[in-house]
Amino acid sequence: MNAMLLNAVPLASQVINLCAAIMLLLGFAMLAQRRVLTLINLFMLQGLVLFTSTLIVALSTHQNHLLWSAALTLLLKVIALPYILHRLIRRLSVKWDIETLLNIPTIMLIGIALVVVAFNVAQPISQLSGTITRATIGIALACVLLAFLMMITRSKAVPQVIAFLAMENGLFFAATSATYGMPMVVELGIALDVMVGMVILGVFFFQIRQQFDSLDIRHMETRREP
Amino acid sequence: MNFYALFAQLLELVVALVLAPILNGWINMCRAWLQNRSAPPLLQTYYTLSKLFHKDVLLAHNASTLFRAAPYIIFSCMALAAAIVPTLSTDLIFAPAADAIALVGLFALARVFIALAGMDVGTSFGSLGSRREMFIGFLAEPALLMVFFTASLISRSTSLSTIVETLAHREFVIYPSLAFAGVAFTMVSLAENARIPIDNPTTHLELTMIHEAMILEYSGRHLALIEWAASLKLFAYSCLGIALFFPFGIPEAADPLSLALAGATLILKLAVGGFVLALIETLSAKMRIFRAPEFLGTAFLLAVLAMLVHLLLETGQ
Amino acid sequence: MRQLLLIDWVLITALGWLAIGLVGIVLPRNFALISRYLFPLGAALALVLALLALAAIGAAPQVRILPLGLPDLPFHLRLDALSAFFLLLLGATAAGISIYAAGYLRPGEGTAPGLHCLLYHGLLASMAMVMLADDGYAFMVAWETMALCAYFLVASEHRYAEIRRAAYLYLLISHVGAVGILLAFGVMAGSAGDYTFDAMREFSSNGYWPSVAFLLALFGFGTKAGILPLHVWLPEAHPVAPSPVSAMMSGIILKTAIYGMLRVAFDLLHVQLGWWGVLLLVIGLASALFGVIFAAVQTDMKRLLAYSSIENIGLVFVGIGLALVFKSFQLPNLAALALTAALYHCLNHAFFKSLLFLCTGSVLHATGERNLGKLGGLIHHMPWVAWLALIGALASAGLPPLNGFVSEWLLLQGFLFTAGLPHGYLNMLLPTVAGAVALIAALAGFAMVKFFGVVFLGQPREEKLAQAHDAGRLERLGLLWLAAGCVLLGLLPNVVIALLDPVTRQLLGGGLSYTAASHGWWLLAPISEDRASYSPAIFLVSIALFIPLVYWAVRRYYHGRLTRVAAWDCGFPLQTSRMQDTAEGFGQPIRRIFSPFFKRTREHPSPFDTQPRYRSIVEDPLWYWLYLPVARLVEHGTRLIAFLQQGRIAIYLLYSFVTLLTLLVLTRG
Amino acid sequence: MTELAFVLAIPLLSALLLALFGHHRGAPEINSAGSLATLVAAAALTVRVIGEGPLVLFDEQFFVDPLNVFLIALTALVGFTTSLFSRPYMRVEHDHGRLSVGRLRLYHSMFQMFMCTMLVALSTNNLGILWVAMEAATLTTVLLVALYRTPASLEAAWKYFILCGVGIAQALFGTILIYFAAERVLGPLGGALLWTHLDVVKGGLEPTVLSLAFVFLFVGYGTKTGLVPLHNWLPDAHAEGPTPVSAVLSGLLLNVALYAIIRCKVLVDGALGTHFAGNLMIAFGLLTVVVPSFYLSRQKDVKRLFGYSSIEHMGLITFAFGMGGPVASFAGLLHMTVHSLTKSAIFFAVGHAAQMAGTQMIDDIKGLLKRSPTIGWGLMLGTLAILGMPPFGVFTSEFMILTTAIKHYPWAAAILLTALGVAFAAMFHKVQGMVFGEPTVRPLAHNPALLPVFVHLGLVLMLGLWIPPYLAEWYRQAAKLIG
Repeated sequence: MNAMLLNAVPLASQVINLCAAIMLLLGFAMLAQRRVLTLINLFMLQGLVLFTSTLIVALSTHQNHLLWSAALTLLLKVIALPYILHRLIRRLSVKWDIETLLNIPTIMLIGIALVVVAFNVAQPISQLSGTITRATIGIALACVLLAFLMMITRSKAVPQVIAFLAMENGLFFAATSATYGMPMVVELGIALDVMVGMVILGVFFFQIRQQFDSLDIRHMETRREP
Repeated sequence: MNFYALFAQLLELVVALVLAPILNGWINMCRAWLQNRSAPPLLQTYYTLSKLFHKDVLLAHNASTLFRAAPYIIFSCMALAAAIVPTLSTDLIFAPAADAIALVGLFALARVFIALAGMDVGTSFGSLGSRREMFIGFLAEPALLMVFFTASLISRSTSLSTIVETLAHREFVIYPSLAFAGVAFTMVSLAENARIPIDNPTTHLELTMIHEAMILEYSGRHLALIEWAASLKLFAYSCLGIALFFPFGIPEAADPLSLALAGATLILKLAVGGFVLALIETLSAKMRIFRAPEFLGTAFLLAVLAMLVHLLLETGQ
Repeated sequence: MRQLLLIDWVLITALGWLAIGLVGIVLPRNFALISRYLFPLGAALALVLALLALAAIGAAPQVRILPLGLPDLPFHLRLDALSAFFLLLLGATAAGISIYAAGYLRPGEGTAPGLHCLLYHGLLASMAMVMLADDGYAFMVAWETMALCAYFLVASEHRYAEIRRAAYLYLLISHVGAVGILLAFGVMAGSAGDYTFDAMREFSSNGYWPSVAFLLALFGFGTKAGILPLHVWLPEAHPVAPSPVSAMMSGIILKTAIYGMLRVAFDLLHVQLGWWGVLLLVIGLASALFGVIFAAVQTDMKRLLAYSSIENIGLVFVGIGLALVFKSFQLPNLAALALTAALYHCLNHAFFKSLLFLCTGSVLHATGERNLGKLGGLIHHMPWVAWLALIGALASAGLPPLNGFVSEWLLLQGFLFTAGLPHGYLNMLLPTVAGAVALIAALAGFAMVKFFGVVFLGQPREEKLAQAHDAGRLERLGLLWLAAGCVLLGLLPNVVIALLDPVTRQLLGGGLSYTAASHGWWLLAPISEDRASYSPAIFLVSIALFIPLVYWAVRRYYHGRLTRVAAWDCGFPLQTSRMQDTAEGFGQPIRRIFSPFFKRTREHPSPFDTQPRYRSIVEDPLWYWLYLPVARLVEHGTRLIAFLQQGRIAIYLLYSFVTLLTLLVLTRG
Repeated sequence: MTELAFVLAIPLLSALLLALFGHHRGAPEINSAGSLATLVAAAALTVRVIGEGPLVLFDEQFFVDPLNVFLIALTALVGFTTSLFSRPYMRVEHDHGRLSVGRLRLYHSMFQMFMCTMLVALSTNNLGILWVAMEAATLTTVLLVALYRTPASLEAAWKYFILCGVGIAQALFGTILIYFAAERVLGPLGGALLWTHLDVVKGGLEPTVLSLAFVFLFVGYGTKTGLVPLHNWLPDAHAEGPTPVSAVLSGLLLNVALYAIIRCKVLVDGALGTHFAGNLMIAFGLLTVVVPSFYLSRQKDVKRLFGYSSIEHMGLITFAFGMGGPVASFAGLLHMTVHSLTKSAIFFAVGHAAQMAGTQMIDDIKGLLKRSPTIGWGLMLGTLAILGMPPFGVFTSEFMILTTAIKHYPWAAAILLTALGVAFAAMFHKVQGMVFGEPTVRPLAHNPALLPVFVHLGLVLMLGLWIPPYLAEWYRQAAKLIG
């Protein structure tokens, strides 16, 4: 496989690094975004970027099963999930504006700090990374952490879920671009889980709204100790 | 254990039984003299006893068997106590049977029974008396034991005979500790024998009486036995005092001559002791019942002091 | 097959108890079977056990390894002089208690009879296992099983909140104590990590580790023994249990703690330090004094006895402490004297305290009253119980010629030798301690007079007491057995001391027998005859001669006329039973003298009360000084920690987030 | 081969079957039958493994060794007894009108699905599949926790989903990192996620990557294990779901999550050669023992109470594995066994108790012993067992853990004992109040299935007094694998 690596075109790696940068940018955008609809669109974009990067890795390293996972990504992250989400928020008529628990600038600052940490942590890994894409794992980690931060700061159920899915994106990115993808069976399993989870959540949203007549998770703080 | 030992033992017992009431009478006589009263006869106690023996017993309705058995038990305890204390000779057959600690136990046994008897009928005064008696008792007992301990540490033994032998017949040593012990012992025996300043044997004033309150329900022969036992107790304590602090003249052998000599000295000592007791009783006033702890506490402290003095000064010898 | 050793037979007896219990639980409602056959059978087994132990005391140690327990630490059992002695105590006492319990058991009281049978015999079996255990694991299992059975027995009347509280307190404190014991074993096993007692004997830890182990063991076994300040559960738990169980707890379970203490201090630890002994002396004295003072002011007859148990255990600890001091100064024979006193007192206490508790049981059944303020005059209605209780009370008061006196006598004799110690302060201070012991003994007399007098003498304080009935046949049998024990142990000290000799030799390498036995069975002279001697036999015989003699003389020379009249009482006209001293009244001098010991709360009536009411409650100050603060501390801790969990999912996510980041940074850096 | 196929297939099939017929009256019987069949298959598998040693099956995707086979057997057993228990329980719930028929169908099929995921997670050889199975287990249990659709249950389920979902995501990242590190040794086609292969080459794996990977995996699977401070979903999920679910959550899910951690620990230790993973586990284990023991005394809801107790015991086990060594690992495995047996037994008893009282509030449950001795004794003995009272098995393992701790980490032993003492005081006080006293509870309409309770407690009692030699041998081998 080293042969493969050697004749890997530098262009591809440049493109992949570009994708990585865009991933990170989108992560920040989602972190800052107040409107659910835009959020979904951003999420879709991220899926698209993910798709492209996977595709490029697949083509540049001739790993066919990565094509499958690229297709899977397209199907799931770019088409299916955004569609479901759109329908959901229309059915649930979620209030457009969503207030975060912290004000946006602070969140952004924390986000930047996270990126630094992520790069710092990923540094040894990317140093010994033999693949054409050194830095991507750091960026993937950064995306994961940003999504995590977003989950913490959002007070509505739907954005929280979108953040959750964004985290999944980051993981996928790490899996595909940093390690040329996991074995097929694993990726199928992961995709299946994400799908099922989405469906379950869809059901949940209705239940929650029916019980709490709102999707504000701050109503769900009754089970507590003091 | 030879024949003389047995004889001396029996003799001692008889002497105790005979002399105890007389000692009582003698003390009353001295008291009367000291208080410028015309004294009762020396044998007054005997007259009282026989009068009581001849009277019928009036027994309260709910008096139990324990109530009727108590006088006999108490009397026997006191007789045994008087027999244990070496007065005429140290060579007694009972000597190994009980040492100083056992003697204290014996007194305690008698006390418990008389207290129980006091509670048995269930009158207000009876239980009051028992309560006070036990209360005096648990204060006096440790002090008495400490006194014995001092003597035992000196003579390296708790057996009374050995103590007396050591004190009377070894080379003559002055024991400062015994002085403290003697004072403590006197205080204890005043309390134990229901004398002033703790109790007043001649009063029936409800608020002050202790011993009398317990035996209030007794009459006839029971009362007689109890009175006799009381005088025996006094006698035993006096003999203890003599044995511990003035043992000179108590022979080790038990041949008739020395026994006679010992008897003479004993009577002399008792006469003096009785007079001193009378003197103390005349000079001091009865104290409130709750001053008693202080009184006996002092006695206890003195006894402990005596022991410490012994350990400090006399262990070297 | 190899022929069975004594230890096997002991084991079989324990299993027999278990089997009895299982039969009981299989037929839980068959009351007749359980009370008429199973409990007497258990008593018979107890007797067998006592005999086996008697045989085993002199014999060489025997060991067995059972195929139970941990894979690399199977149950090790060992039967040596020490365990044999305590097994003897167990068997001899349990025989009386079981036969009594057979008569005492009533249908429809507390737990179902079958369950009661199981727990009761489970308790017996586990106690036997405690004595046999020879490794840390087996010991802990037996120990905790014992506590568990006792807990359920205490809680058998669990519909009363008071009893639930008492039982809970008991199990909690004994569990904490067990933790202490476990740690002590851990320290003794040391780096070797082998938990068999043999390994612990071999393992010679140095520096302060032996002291740590000793202190942990003292804490652990102290909780079970109820020494100050770990005693608070005892006066709660012992009274509320069914009386045979109370008797078992006070009579035997407390002794298992003594057994453990001796096992650790003298057998497992390879050094004995002087200050341990002093510590035990101080703690023992404090417990004894505290116990007897509180016993004297109690108004509940079983509580009174429970506090008196604290006193007696305190005395035992004093004896052990003295033995430790002597041992640390290489005076084995004097140590043997002190230890003999302690062990002797264990035996005595087992007998007279069980006897007294069983008597209260009969009173409880006859009158349904535990409150001393509502009893009285029972000697007329239940003479058997009364007279047997009198024996118990006298023995407990430490009066000659009964057994309580002998051990106290030995203890005092032991103190007389402390003056010879080659140590500046000890030889001064310890002799005075004897004074304190004497005070304690005298106070015990006070408490016992109060107990017996208020319950059995005087006039009945309630009408219903007239219907009180005497104990049944089996109950009498049990009481008689124990009372006989009290008398015989008092009369034959030399026999008992000869019995104790192998124990003291095993633990201290010294004994009394060669001097004690040299004067024949009738004369007790532990050191030498002119040093100190006591002959209960002569004592009793002479008193027993005097009494009939005097009686005969009086009757011979005077008449025996007797007329029944109303009580005189200084001619006081109208008397009611309420005018006798109540329990509170009797305790009043103690309350007054020892007021600093108590936490008293009083209710005074105001001058204008139509029904004036005066109450004076005496409580244990330690509860307020020691236990409540600890409870509050924990409570505070919970409040702090609970603050972490606010129910906000964002906060929870933040926890995970922060944890992840910290770990990452830590790993990276 | 065939046994494992059965073990995995039977639950799946019965899940599908119940998805179709779950609303029929006979559904509980189908459920129990399926579980029984699984148990039988698992037993056969166990026998096989004892006989022939470790097996690697299905082109290496699955393998069975002493470590997981006993967990498989345990899982199958507890699953079976739980299905027995849930028969009357669910009937009563249905009668009380808390569950519609449709919900019953969902419950039954999800229960089997959950068992299936557990068994896959235990028996797989592929770390990725392990992750997938864990995620699937989360999804199924989320549905089960939310079964009642009450606000409380929805809230619990939501928290469960979000917290565990995020946690699991971290675990995935960890898995990816391991793959990343392994691929460089084994190559992309070398089965870089197969534990057996990794185990062979673990010495050559890149230490820094593995340590980071372990951090992610530890946080991820630790969330599901309920390690403090990642535990917050656990009490809610235990309290609000139906009791059989609480039983399997405590008894099985936590074990499986911990099993995943242990598998990874083996690799990391091999790669690092240091005690890094062990120290991490010791630290979190201690924290996880101490904190819940202080929560206990504040609990008003009985199932919440025992939820916290589960956290505490998970901490103890984590601590044990953290210490490592033959004794401690042995004790940890033993503690896994006795804890899941005891805790599920307790939940069975608690479930019926709550039904008798009509509430889960501790203060409103009194005098169980009077109304139903079996339930009362079940709860009482179970609690005593879980509190580490001899002669029950929990004491055995705690004894071994504590003695090892005294030997190596005396300070930790002191902390542990304090925490255990506090836990004892708090928990026993509450349970005593429920079991004893004058009853406030009504007898049940259906007679409760308490056979499972006493079977479990009987086993625990046996393990306290006597560990069968082959079982001990088995633990030893597993402990050797863990190291």
